[in-house]
Amino acid sequence: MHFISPVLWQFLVNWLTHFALFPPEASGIAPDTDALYFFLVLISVVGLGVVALLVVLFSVLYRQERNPEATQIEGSTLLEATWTIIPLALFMVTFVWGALLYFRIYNPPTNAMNIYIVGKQWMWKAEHPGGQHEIDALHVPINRPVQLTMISQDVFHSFSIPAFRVKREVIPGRYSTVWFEATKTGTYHLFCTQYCGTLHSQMIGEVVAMTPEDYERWTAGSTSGSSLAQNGERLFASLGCASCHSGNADAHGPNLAQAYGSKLQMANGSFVTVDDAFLRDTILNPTMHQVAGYAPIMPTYQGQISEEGLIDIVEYIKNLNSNYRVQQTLNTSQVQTTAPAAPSAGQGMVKQ
Amino acid sequence: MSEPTQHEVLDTEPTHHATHIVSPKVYGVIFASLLFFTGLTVAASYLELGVFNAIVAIAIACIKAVLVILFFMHVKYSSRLTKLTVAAGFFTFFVLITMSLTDYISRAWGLW
Amino acid sequence: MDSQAIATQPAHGQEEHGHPPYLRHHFATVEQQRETASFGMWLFLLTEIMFFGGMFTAYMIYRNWYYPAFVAGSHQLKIWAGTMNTAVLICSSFTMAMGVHAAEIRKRSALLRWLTLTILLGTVFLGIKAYEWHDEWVHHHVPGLNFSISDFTHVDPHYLADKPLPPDMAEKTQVYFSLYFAMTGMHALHMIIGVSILLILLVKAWGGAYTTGHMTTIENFGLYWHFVDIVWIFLFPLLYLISRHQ
Amino acid sequence: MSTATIVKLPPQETARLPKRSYLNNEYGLMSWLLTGDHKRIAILYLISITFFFFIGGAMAGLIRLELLTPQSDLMAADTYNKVFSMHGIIMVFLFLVPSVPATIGNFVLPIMVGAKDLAFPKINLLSWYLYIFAGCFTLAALVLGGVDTGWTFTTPLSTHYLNTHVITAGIGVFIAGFSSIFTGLNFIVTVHRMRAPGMTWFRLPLFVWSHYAASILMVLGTPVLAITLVLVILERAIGIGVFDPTKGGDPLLFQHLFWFYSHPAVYIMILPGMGVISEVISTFSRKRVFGYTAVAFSSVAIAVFGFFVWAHHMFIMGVSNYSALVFSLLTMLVAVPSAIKIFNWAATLYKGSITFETPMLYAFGFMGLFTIGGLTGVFLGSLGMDIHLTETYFIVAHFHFVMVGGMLMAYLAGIHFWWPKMTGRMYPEALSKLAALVTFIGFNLTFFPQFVLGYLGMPRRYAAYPPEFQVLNVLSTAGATVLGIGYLLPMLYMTWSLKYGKIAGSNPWQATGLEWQIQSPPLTENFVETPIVDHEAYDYEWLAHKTQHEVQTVG
Repeated sequence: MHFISPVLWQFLVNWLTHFALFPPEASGIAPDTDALYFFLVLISVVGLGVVALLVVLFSVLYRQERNPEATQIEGSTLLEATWTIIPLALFMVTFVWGALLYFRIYNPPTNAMNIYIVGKQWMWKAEHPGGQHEIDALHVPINRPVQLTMISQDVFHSFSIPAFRVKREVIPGRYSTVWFEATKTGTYHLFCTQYCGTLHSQMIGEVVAMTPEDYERWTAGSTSGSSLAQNGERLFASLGCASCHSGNADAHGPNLAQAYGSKLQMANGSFVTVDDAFLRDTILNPTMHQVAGYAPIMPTYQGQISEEGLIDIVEYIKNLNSNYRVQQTLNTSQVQTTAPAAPSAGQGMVKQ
Repeated sequence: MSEPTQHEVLDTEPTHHATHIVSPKVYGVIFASLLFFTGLTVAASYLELGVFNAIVAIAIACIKAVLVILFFMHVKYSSRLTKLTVAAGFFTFFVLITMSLTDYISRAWGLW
Repeated sequence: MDSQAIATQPAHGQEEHGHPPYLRHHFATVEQQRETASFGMWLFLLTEIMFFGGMFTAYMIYRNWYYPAFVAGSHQLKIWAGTMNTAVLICSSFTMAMGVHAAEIRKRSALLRWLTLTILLGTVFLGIKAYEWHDEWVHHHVPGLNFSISDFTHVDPHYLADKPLPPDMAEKTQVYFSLYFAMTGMHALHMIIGVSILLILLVKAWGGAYTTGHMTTIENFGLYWHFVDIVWIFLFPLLYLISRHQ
Repeated sequence: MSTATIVKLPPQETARLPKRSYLNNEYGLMSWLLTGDHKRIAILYLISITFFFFIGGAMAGLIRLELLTPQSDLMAADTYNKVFSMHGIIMVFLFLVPSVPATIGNFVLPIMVGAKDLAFPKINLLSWYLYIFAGCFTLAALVLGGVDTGWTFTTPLSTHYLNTHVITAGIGVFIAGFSSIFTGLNFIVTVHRMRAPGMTWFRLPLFVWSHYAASILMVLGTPVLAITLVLVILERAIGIGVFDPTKGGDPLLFQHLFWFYSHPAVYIMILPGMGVISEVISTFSRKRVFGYTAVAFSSVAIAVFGFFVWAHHMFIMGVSNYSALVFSLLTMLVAVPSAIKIFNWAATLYKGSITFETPMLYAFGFMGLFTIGGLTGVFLGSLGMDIHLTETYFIVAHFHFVMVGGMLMAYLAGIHFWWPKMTGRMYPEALSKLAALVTFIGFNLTFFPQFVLGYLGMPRRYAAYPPEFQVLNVLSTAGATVLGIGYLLPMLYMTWSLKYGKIAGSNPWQATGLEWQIQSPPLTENFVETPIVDHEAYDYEWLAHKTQHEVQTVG
């Protein structure tokens, strides 16, 4: 084959080895997305086929040599109705199908494990609940729903894993979430797909889907010593949050233990489900989220806590089962500057 | 296809009557009521009306705007085309607001 | 916009008349030319509605989000200045309408008088607005350039019932003032353009341009001027009159 | 391919261009720069738009060259970002939006309705000057060092995180917006007020209907873009906080306002093209457009629905799920009128007497490519599918199928179709057919692989990409080369034809529109006497009678 130029040869080899029409199907949602895709491709091929057939057929049948005199036709209401209703019906099917899929992708199951993602120009940081940090990489176990709670420090980014068929904008100032369940082990692309400035094309990374055992091993191997919740507890104490959120009956602030997931009544009468995004925003904009029955005295922590710190505190509050340790800090009025002494004690209050 | 008669072709239906001159008296009355409504809206804002404060303010502003449009801007005496044009403008503005609101009122917890 | 407009619009007239000098070559009749110009002006005002509409949409959303900040911001504005400006602008709308009337009945001196009055009132409006802006600059209420939340974290002596805003909400007054400056700024820009055109019209009217039966320009400018007035009619309660009772 | 033709040219030995026409009515540069004649303004637009098209095209060429290899080796990521931003800004605001309306529309719309000129000739000229100013600002941004926001000016990136010439480019786009508003305003008023006696709404050519619909969008949508850009510029220049999340603003609000214009903008771009296709298909099948009213109203329906669907650009951006649902549903509805148009055009061919001149070939290209573009739009309007496809090359391919495959094909069809009317001379037929073919092949080769790339997940706006995407990118770049030739060819032979083309005569295509009943190139005042219209659009029997009558009276 040496008569082919090396460049062209390389190109052909490249073609044959890399040619693919679909990215790998590596998540639970991927086959469903592909099914909808096939349906849409089918509609398109049929639609295009019909148009092309009509055009070619008429061009042949009614070209001037064969049909020198055109027959003038006004139109046909019946036909108009036909090609209004049939496409409309197909589009409606597409709409319903697409909507079902959308709600599946954007509504995580309750048992999903949560990983935090912070996007910034131009890198991805992943924070696992156990305190493992990763840059431009994400390790996940397979066969387990994983929810990503994501936020951007600066501009819009977009977190995209084509092999999992999921993507979601990562927004400054608000958590957005997406979830997936990896089904095949392997290493997949992770892209930022929202244009975010100069090195947009280098805001990429890899997602490593591992067997649960491997994942266990990985988490054990790359822990940074303290979990997010433990970091959060430290921050919680050092910022003096405990003085108001002690859980005592006469406390100035609402009880935080087991607040996560509950419905809170706000001062304006509305009800709000406490989720990550809500927790984050109450720390930054407390005045806008007055819980009924409490005075608006909480100061804002805007500009005082980094996004990572907020994640720690949110994770801490999320897992706060009881106020035992909160009150202990209060009683001893000891601001925790050292790491919580016994990890076992720490685990007593942190779920799982 | 029906062949239109010459009469139909040249049928000119004026869309706008010859200039309708509004008398200064009308202007005067409108002017006075605009000033009156200005006073009213300021006064109303000092009353505790709860959610109706905003509604009253907007309603008075709308009345004033309608007065200006109808009389100062002569829309009352104008062709249907002009009326439709004005309506189209406010309709599109309405679309902008309502369709944006579909997002803002249904966000997970009010804000973002 | 809608199909009705299309279906109901009959063909326009093409009757032959004598050709006055101001009839452009591509129009058949004066009436057609006048109608055309007026319709064009209305379409332009349509774009203006949408131009301000974008800001009104933003205003509505943020007002719902940050209501206390909007109240506090609004209380910092001088209500007498706003009310006076509203009155001034309504007067100028009246004088403009009278100016158009003067052109209609072909009275040159009356037209000149009304136009001069309109210019004066427009300038007074801009003067008061400039005074207000200066005042806001002095009080550090200009987001981005000169802003401080200190006015909002203390009780305003005029509104003793107001509670001082917590810092996080006080920060949000920036949104209020951003919109305030964007909206009044755009409005004032329209006023400045309006006054400039009025000056040109005045000069032309001096030469007797609009009192010979051809007053399309004056009429259309009147539409513009009234539109700017309408924008202010909405801006005034939305910006100045938020919960003055507190 | 058929060799039959409907082209009837006057005998070339004796034919001369008319003594007086809009082209030689006056001489000198000032007679052009200060003209109020819609035809001359159309020519001014044609020249300036072609200029910007080739600048934007050069940018596209650079993009494709850079993407030949996976690394960002031809240019740094920074440069690449500036190049694709400039490509987007120029192509969208300085080419696609004004392309058909400001050139072809400007030229033929007044004639089609039987008017001597647009309603406001001076505003028409102003519109061109604004366009030139807009172009100057955009070029200034380019020359001063570029702008790298992308054409979407996404906040907070554009307001706080870039140090390029965002304000300059923003002002350029702002001014271009007003240029487009004035064109649209002029068209609406003209259609309402300047129709010749007897030219009722339902006798208007479909070209006029589609321009009317597009003009509504221009007039109502563009101001929202203008104010949004003003706010972005203020935010960047002095730091007000309407869209800034750190000050309490909502960057998604920017998206709402931006797409409120920019989604209707794609209909501003495509609707006039659809008008061209209606004219061309009717003319070359010698048949009334099938379902005239359906096609006419589908244009209006697209214009109206066009305002209700903008948030489908934001499905993954954090709009509420319920809002996404509403917008997705409405998006499905807006797809229907386009389908109606396509089928009506196909049905127009039925029992026609079809010939295959160049405009018709482009029109066929349009139908195929626009169908693909439209149907892939349904992919993106479908919520679940959109998640995977948006922000990838799939979306790039989709809108290039609509904009380049659809709009540009229609533009070229229109330019070829009305070239004899504009210049009085024919373009070379064989060469132009070749160009149409080259364009079609080049286009498909360029953009079809991008659908696959998109589904594979390659993100858009990437200067560098994983090596496994290279094969398809090489194909695409190869196609772009072919496409480039396809666009250069018309430019060359059109220029050639200005001097050497055959004399066209007043109605080479035997078409029915009013513009074909007057001399080519037309007189400055278009009509010697105001026409009185007593037939519907596309009435070929009327044309046959008229021709017969003329032959009798002359001969």
